[in-house]
Amino acid sequence: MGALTPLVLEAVRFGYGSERVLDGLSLRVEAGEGVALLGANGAGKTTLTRLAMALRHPQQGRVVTCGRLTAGKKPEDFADVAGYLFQNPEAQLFARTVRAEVAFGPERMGWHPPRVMEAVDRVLGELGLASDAARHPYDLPGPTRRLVALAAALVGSPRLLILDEPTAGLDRGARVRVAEVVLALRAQGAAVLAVTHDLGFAAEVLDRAVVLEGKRVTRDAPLSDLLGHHPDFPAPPLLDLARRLGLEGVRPAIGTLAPLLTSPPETGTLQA
Amino acid sequence: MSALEMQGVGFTYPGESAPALVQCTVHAESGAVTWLTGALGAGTSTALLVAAGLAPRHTGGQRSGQVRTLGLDPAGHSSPGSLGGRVALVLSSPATQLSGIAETVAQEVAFAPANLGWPRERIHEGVARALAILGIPHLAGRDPGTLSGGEMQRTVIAAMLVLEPELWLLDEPTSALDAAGRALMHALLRTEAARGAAVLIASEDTDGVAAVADRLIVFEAGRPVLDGRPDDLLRGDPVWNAGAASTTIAALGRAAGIRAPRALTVDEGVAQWAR
Amino acid sequence: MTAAPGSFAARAHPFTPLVVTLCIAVVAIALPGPAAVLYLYAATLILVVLTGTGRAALRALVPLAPLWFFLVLLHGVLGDGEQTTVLGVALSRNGLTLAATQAARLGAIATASLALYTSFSPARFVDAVAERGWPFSMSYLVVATLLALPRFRARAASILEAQRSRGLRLRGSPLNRARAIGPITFPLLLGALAEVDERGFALETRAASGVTRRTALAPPPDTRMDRLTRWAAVAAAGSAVAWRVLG
Amino acid sequence: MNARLLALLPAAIAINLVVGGLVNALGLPLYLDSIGTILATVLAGPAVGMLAGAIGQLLFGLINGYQWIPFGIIQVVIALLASVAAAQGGFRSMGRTVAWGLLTGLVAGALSSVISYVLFKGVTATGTTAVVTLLRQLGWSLPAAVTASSLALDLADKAVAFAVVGALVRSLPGRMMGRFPRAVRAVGR
Repeated sequence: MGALTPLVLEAVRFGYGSERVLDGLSLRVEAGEGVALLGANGAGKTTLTRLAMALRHPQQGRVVTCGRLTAGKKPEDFADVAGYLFQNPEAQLFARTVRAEVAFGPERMGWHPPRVMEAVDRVLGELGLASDAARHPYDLPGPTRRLVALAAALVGSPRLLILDEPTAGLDRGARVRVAEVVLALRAQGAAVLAVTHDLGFAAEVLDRAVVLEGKRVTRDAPLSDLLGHHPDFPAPPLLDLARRLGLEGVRPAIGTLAPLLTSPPETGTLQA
Repeated sequence: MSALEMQGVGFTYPGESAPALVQCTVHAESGAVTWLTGALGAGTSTALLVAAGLAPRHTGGQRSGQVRTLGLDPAGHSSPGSLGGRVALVLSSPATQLSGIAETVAQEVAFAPANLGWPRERIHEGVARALAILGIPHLAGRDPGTLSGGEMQRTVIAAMLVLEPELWLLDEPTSALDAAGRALMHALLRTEAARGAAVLIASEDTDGVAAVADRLIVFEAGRPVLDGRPDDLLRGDPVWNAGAASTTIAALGRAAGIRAPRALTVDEGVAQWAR
Repeated sequence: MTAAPGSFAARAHPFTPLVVTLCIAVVAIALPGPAAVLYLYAATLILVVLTGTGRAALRALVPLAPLWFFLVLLHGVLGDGEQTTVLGVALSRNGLTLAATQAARLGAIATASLALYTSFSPARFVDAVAERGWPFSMSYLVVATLLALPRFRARAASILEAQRSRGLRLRGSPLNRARAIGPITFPLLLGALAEVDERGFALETRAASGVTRRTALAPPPDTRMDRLTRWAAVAAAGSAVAWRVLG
Repeated sequence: MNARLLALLPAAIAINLVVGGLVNALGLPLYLDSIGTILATVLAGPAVGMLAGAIGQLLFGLINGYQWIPFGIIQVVIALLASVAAAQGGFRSMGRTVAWGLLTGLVAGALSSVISYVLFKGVTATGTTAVVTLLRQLGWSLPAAVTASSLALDLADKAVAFAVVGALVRSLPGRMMGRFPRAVRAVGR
């Protein structure tokens, strides 16, 4: 399974009613890739992610998620290989505790209780939620609640992680944790497909930009080629700074830039 | 007289043991933009609700201390009373702030003035003006429920602007806005202050503070611990020690071991490191 | 909620279709016998077509079809008394009469109410109530709920999607399905309750509570034709009831 | 009417009208069209619950035909019974909750059979009618068949509706519970 391409869309056509949203769209996402799905409102970004999760099925063409053709299959048939963070995480929270909420998915997949426990504890630890494990999700502040939903998408160690606006409404601390977790998942070979307006987050954790326009992919390029070189996609502050300091190619995150910029301003030398 | 005077205010939500505000003293002046920031749960949101009188009138719970909003105790005045239409409140999730009965953006913006019984002509003029200021006259006929997050946020702000409030209370009002929307919002806050309104904004996104706010108040554990010019506070260490955050570039500087005062913007950052 | 543009239903004062459809329901229940009720159903069909809400007559067939089917089955096929043969099936004569009366009665009521729904304009209704100086909370609750329904339906759909994406199976033994009730209903209920605070804050800040006199933004004109229509409908309903009670 | 109720009521009513469709996805023969009424009653008292139930039925009638409006009486009765249940601590445990649900189902079923017999000659929602038809074929009299089938379905439906609300309210987070003092009494916390 590890060798399978996480996501392949071939000549996909899809519409709601008479309104066509995607037409002749092809896209391939390889293991370990981080793809930012960009484009105007209504360009079909969320629709594309739904096709990947078998929440919708193409009217023409085919979608293969982690080696499985989605045609004739349901989203629950992909729960073991793909994780999906919905734009509105409140749409799924129901359990009495954070732990039970996150354990719901693995339990549905029939994992043995010790394995469930271990996976839940691991992901809660990674997201800094360990101390909230016994609390009710709705007793947590909104941003933390969104992290619970993310934990639920991550707990099954998906080969394909789909994120719809993962940082909307998050505070800075939570954002840093999400970035770290997503990068770690990619390092293990999982592909990440994110719809996001947060270009700073995208620049930190993703490296490929796919722009949707007029029902298909109009641009597919390294993210850094797009940011700051297109009026719709200005360079976020850290990327802007890194470029102007000649640190082209360094991941524009505080964690990676800071060690390169440790010299005190008095000395004026750059230990790059 | 200040537009808002909170003196030694304590507040505890019902069903919670820990207080959300403790001995909280805040004064906000008309004609100025006052920015509140702090870690998650530091009390800035609660302070705004107390200022609006919604806590405890709406939330229940226990309040202590003195609060004067536009000279009145807000807990004693329901909205159609003397504070109705004089105080604007904008929260972070625009979808929950729609009236629920408007089929168009124009109706949405007209909701509050109509409730207050304004004459029709004044409502129509006010709506047109508010939509123009927020840059959304083209949305006037759209169904508010189908707007994007950013468009909805602008609509919600227009729906408050139409009242020409004397006091603005904004809690993370730019969460769904892109860079352009944020810039427009910041300019609007300055205009409102220039008109003579008192503007209080609570946000942990401090990247835009220095350009917008006259004053920065940093909350920690339910009370203000720092109060000063944003430019001074954000460059130093105390803001971090209070659990709050400065700008992204200042955060990078701090992580890189740069000593205060630190650069706040990209331009300053380039100067700081490229010297 | 859209009547044909320019039609009577689109122009009429919001209270006119409301009164007329209520009166049709009263007449339908009051009228005895199959003939009178069938005439009423026919008249209702003509009325909705003439007023520009003809679609309602067709849409009403969706809830009506199963009702009609079971009426014929229950009273015609399974009814007691004298039998008659229609298309080779033995049917109860009394039962058929009963079924036809009831079918036409339901037909008139369903068609009239769906016509009202078709012509219902939330904004005009709010304005009409505001102009009369009636309580704003009344029109608010009706309209806010109607407009909230699509939002809640969309949310219900996304709850199913989210839980299925986590591996929830909707099929299986009845026990398994019963266990899934919590995971699919709780998110809707919790989400709704979690919003109550913020919605309340916004409504109060926007002066929606204790409205004393709301301004009608575009008050719908109440014409002589509207008033005549309403009085005629009330008179018809009164006569039908009188006929039933006295006759 | 205060702003909190203006915010709560449309949600409760919409829940009445939408949850049934959601549970339909499971293919269970339940309407669950009273969850919003019961929830509003437990959280905010019988008056609010009755208002939610009554307005909900009016709107259901507007959308699906006025013939359903008379069943609104049942919604009002459900709100009353739910408020008695709440006052008696009837939501304290799953067992008690289901018992109150069954009692409510008994009353609701009886009422609904009377209404459907008088107004609709035994024909109502399709689920019930199918059972009525079956019982008639087995030789039951029409009133008996209508009553029995209404009861059976209503017992199950109200028991589940009460169980859902009870389980929800018992598990409500402290922060939300604090906003609804009545709910605290209902579950005896």
